[in-house]
Amino acid sequence: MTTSGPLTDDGLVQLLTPTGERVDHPDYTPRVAHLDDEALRGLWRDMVLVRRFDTEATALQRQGELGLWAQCLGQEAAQVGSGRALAPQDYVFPSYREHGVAHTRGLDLTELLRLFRGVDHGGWDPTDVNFHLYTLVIGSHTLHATGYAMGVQRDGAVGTGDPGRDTAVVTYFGDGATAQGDVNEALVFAAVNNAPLVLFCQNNQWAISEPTTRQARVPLAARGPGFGVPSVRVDGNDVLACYAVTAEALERARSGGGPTLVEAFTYRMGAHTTSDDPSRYRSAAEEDYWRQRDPIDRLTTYLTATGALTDAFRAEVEAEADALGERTRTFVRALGRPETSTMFEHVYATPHAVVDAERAWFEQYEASFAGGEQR
Amino acid sequence: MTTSGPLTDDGLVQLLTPTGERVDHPDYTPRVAHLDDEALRGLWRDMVLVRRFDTEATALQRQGELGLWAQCLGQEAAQVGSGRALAPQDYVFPSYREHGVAHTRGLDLTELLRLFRGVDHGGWDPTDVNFHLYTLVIGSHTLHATGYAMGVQRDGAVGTGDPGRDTAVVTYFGDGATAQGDVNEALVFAAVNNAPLVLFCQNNQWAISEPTTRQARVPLAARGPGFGVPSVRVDGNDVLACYAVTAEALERARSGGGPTLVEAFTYRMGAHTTSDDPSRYRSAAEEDYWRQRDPIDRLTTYLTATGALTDAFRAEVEAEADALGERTRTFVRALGRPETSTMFEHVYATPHAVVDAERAWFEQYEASFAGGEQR
Amino acid sequence: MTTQRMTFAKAINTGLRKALEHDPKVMLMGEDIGALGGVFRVTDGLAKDFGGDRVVDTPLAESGIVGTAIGLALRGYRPVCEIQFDGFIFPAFDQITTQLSKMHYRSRGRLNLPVVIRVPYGGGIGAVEHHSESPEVLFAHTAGLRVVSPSDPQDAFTMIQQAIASPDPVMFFEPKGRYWEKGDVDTDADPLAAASTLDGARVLRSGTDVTLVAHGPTVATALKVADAAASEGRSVEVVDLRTISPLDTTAVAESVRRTGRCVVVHEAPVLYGTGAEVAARITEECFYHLEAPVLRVGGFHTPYPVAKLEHEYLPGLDRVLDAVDRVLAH
Amino acid sequence: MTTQRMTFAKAINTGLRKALEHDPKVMLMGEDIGALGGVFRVTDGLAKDFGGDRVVDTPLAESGIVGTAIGLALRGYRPVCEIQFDGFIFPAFDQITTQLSKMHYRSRGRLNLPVVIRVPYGGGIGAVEHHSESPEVLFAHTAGLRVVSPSDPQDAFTMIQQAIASPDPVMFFEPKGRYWEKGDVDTDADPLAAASTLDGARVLRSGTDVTLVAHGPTVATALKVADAAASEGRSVEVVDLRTISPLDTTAVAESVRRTGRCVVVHEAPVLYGTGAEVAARITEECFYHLEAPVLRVGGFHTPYPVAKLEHEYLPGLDRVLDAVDRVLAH
Ligand SMILES: Cc1ncc(C[n+]2csc(CCOP(=O)(O)OP(=O)(O)O)c2C)c(N)n1
Ligand SMILES: Cc1ncc(C[n+]2csc(CCOP(=O)(O)OP(=O)(O)O)c2C)c(N)n1
Ligand SMILES: [Mg+2]
Ligand SMILES: [Mg+2]
Repeated sequence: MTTSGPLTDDGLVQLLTPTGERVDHPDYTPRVAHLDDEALRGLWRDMVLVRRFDTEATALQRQGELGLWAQCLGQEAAQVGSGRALAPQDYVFPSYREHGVAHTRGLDLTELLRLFRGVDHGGWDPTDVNFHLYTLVIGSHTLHATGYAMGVQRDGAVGTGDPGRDTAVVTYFGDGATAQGDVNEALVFAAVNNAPLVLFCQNNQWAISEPTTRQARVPLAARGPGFGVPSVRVDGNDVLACYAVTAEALERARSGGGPTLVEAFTYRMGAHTTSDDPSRYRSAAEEDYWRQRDPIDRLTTYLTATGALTDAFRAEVEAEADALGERTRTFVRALGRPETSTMFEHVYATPHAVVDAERAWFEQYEASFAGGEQR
Repeated sequence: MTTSGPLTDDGLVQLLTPTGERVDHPDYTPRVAHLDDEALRGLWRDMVLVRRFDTEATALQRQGELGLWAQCLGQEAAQVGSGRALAPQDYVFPSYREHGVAHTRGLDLTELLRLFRGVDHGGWDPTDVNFHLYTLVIGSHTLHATGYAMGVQRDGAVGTGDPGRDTAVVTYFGDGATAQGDVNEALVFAAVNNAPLVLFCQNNQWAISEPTTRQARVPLAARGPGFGVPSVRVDGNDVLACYAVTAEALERARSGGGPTLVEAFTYRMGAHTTSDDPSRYRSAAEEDYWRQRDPIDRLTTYLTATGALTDAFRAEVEAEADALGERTRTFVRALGRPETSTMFEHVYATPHAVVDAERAWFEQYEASFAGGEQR
Repeated sequence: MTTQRMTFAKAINTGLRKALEHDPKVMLMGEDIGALGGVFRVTDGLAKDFGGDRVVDTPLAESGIVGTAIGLALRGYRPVCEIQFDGFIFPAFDQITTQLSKMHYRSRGRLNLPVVIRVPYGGGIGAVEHHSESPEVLFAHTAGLRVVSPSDPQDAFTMIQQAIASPDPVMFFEPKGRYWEKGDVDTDADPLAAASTLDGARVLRSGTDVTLVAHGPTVATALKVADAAASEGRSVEVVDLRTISPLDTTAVAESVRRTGRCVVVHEAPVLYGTGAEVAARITEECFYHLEAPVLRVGGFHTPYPVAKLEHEYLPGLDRVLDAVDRVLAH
Repeated sequence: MTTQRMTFAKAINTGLRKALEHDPKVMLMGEDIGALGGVFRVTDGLAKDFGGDRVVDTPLAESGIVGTAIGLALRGYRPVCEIQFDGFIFPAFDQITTQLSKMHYRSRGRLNLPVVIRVPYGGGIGAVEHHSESPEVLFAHTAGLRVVSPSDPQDAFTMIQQAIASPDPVMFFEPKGRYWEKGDVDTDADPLAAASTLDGARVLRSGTDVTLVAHGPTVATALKVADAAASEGRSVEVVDLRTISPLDTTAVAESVRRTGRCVVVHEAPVLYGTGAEVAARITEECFYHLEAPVLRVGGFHTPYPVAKLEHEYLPGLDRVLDAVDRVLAH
């Protein structure tokens, strides 16, 4: 590890060490005090299911069933820890790798695959689970989150003290995204409006082939205070610490305390996407190093030591994961090609003469082949 | 004054108080130690000339001779102080209000007026005086400056120790500009490349009608460290302090120490431009307060007290200012309408079929009126 | 019906006021639109009457303005953004092109983004660079956006309210050179009950010899051309497109089938401008009726020139009349 | 002359290598273009051979890439920027439209910005959204930019080098769907001594019945159409525009005057696409020679659809042949 620059591990909030030992932190230990064995097992289960799903999706891509897949391998703790800190009314604006967060929102993970199979640009109703569509244009959605949070303020859903009403908004983005103008404008707008927003940056150390040192020269968490946004660095492979720092940031947001920047320092254990080949730009030694710090392993070790992780529970989750895998395969294979005419649907919410005319022409054109005219 | 937020005057480097007294600063006093009476008189003269020119241009706009004018009234110390710290080989990327800097680069101030008269989009050869054209799109030029500085690095003109060779680049922008994505991307690129750049922000407290509190909630200088760019806040109405902090930042840049963000805390004493009406959005009391802290007055008081500002010198500068005023009026009135066909010139550096055809058509069309055909 | 005589700017101001009164979810966002009332005073008095939460002075960042407006719309608001000048819309181009336009489609109709982006555009005001451009085609090419431009105070008043009421994102191009021209506006009529002004063209003046197609700032020019041509015994039909997207050529084609000739005029450069599409479509629809090719008059393929030359650059009375002559001489 | 058989991607790679060798001021900038060699491997091996100062992995910020390239060009460098995919060029739209395109004009010719912006564009690769778009017209409308698109390996090799040598900014659109198609490339010829490929069209196949105009990815389609049509006894002339700006219709008009019929094809949506300008211009230039209106075939006015539908969206063999039939039936 470097001790300076954006890849240092200095100043990370940690509650569970890589070897699975609990450590105390004066500010954050109280934030996880209420998590009993069942809750901890729940986090473990979440991570295991998400990883299984991720593995399954990767395999499906290899089999040609998906056009592309972006793994979240290695980032399960950051995603599940932060996601489980959310309240139902909170709203999430993800990037494209937040499968773990999606799961915590109650989105059936299989729904994520329509996009990657190429049958839908979205795939779910964001308002059902308060989890917005994936956004592929890096950083753009951080402004949407900020605006949404400004709307929450206008709705009077901040600082009322009513835990079922006060609402926070969370947006997820990567280390690479911090270089984009939009992400910095989001910090400006969030700060000036004191918006109830958590900017959750997963510094997984790589933006495709570029290490975080190509995007910044100091830790990304340093960015916040320069905009008047408090920030915290957390060990992103420690699900408890991620839960704790997010819970605190959410509470600040909901109570009217304004935005927080969270930098979760983690590692993209897989390729950027199934199209990528990390061997071109990073070492096996680095990958090994991080495999030793697998976010699931450390929780496994800890819960095994405390006796919370019984064989029965493991078997139960294993079965559940198998079922999810099976369900995922079936779901994907059943996702047929959409009707061609859907291409023309929902371009506008109200009629548009050009779309209507083109659609009419196209339908007539298609129909002309019905009689077998196609060359 | 507020004591927090972007309009606080906390932590400003100051060497000359508003009442014209010299104060010491451990880091910065040495930076001005070599400025003898003649040099100080030179700064005073610069500011007086720039102000006279600014007043003249405003009057010319009122008389209909200019389409628009953006006054630098009140910002003379920030501009002259920083500009006089530059070496000839340094390169400046201004915004549109840096008349004081233009003067220190040796640009004849009248050249600035072509743009505002509507006869040119630029008006001078930037490479003659290492002072780029004005840029009206807020923040865009900060990236140009960053790229230029990256070029300087590639030319090996940094850190050689040769004072005639080592080169810094300075870009000027306003408080409003700090909200733009581009300015933040400039910080990213400058930091990552350790570019020899000084980002000089004149916080004149207003972006047209919006106070700096609409753009930020902490002092703008705080922005730098979050990107790994050291920064300094300086009293922008103190020409000595502006000189000193800029000299230090330039030295860091030239020697390979990388970028610096300077926030010069000053005040736009005039309207945004001649099209603006500040009475709609700010109080006379505020304007009065700042008139008491006029950047020229404090140097006048100080130099008068030390005896450096003789009546003879004042008379000499007064005469010079009168001559500049006269020359400005004559210059502007003589600036005729460009030939219509110049509209088609320099769209491309090499021939372009469409431009050529349109130009040919237009010339024929114009010629058709020569016989008095025009309706 | 009470008609009031008012400037184009005031007509928009009045329309914005009605929209703010009518729907508590409507809000305005932009640079200097609050205390200052906007650099053109189009939002004059609105911050005072509706407060800083509904008439928001934003940070100086156009991408941020449009990006946060998208988020506000997702939360149920109807943001109306003001971009200070045409030339400053480009920092927001990504948010408009990849986000605003596509959200409805990407969500298969589950999400609407009722966002209006007001853009004072066009030249003729003696401004410095970046303050006189006509970038409408750069938005009209992108599906998912409606692109409209009113040409007189009455339409401005109606169209701004219909744009705000629309569930679709609307790029609302205001011909700033016409801001101070006056017209009668029926301020009592309920624009939401009136016929849609966001779907198609209107014939402003009928004629038999040539069809002159314009939008926004060039509509007034076209009407003057029709007057001038009339005095030379030529009958010019003037069609105001009103909407660039959708482009509804029905009214134009109907006209061209009668006149056999067509001239399109806009301030934007001709090359790849909106007139190209009008010409291509009209030629396709009216091929056997055309006595001459559709001619186009507009800006040249140069950056918008210096103020002192803008009247030569802009398609004024003379250049349009010349095109009318040429199309008739064919 | 030594010709080598290579892919389109390799032809550009080879051209970039030659340019880097030829002129020490040439440098490449972009996301992932270094160790990775770009997501399409177009810059494969170049960082290794020319170093990280000349083949620069930039921060993830397109405005920053183009903005700093402008600064580098002002300092005397010749930056070649890679934008990773078409749909990600929009954050740089402002720098391109208001800065890159206008600097030469604003400075009255005192400053040149020899910047090339490489954009892999177009569809057909089964990608997710924002990875298959054809935004070329959004740049061609702006004066000051050259907008070009090679259609085969030889042209790619020549054009990239001529673009880099040009004192003007060049938007260089690479049909990514053709990256893996092979062709013969004469790698010995000095492209700077060769005739300019940045100024106009070329006739790829001569014919007598109809003129088919294409550029970039649709040129190969057009050639296939010509083959298919030939088998039905129809003679199709194929013109590759090569450059969108300048748009040089001389070759097209010359052809249309012979064939009397014209079809324009591109992947971008038809509405306000480049085909509109070609149609409008050709109609103006060849009015009395046209037996039928110029027809256009392209994308529809929808966002680029999901991968599973892209082949219906794209102008493929069938749709172009249908247009050829229709134009001939007129
Ligand atoms: C505006 C934009 N530019 C480029 C891309 C191509 N791209 C997709 S992901 C990616 C890297 C993102 O890195 P990071 O923000 O760290 O997120 P991660 O993938 O590591 O989760 C790039 C360059 C894009 N999607 N959007
Ligand atoms: C991108 C862009 N948006 C809007 C404008 C219009 N505008 C011109 S100056 C200005 C305010 C600038 O404020 P600041 O950066 O503080 O500089 P100052 O004028 O105070 O020197 C605005 C909004 C512009 N020129 N460019
Ligand atoms: Mg990353
Ligand atoms: Mg200011």
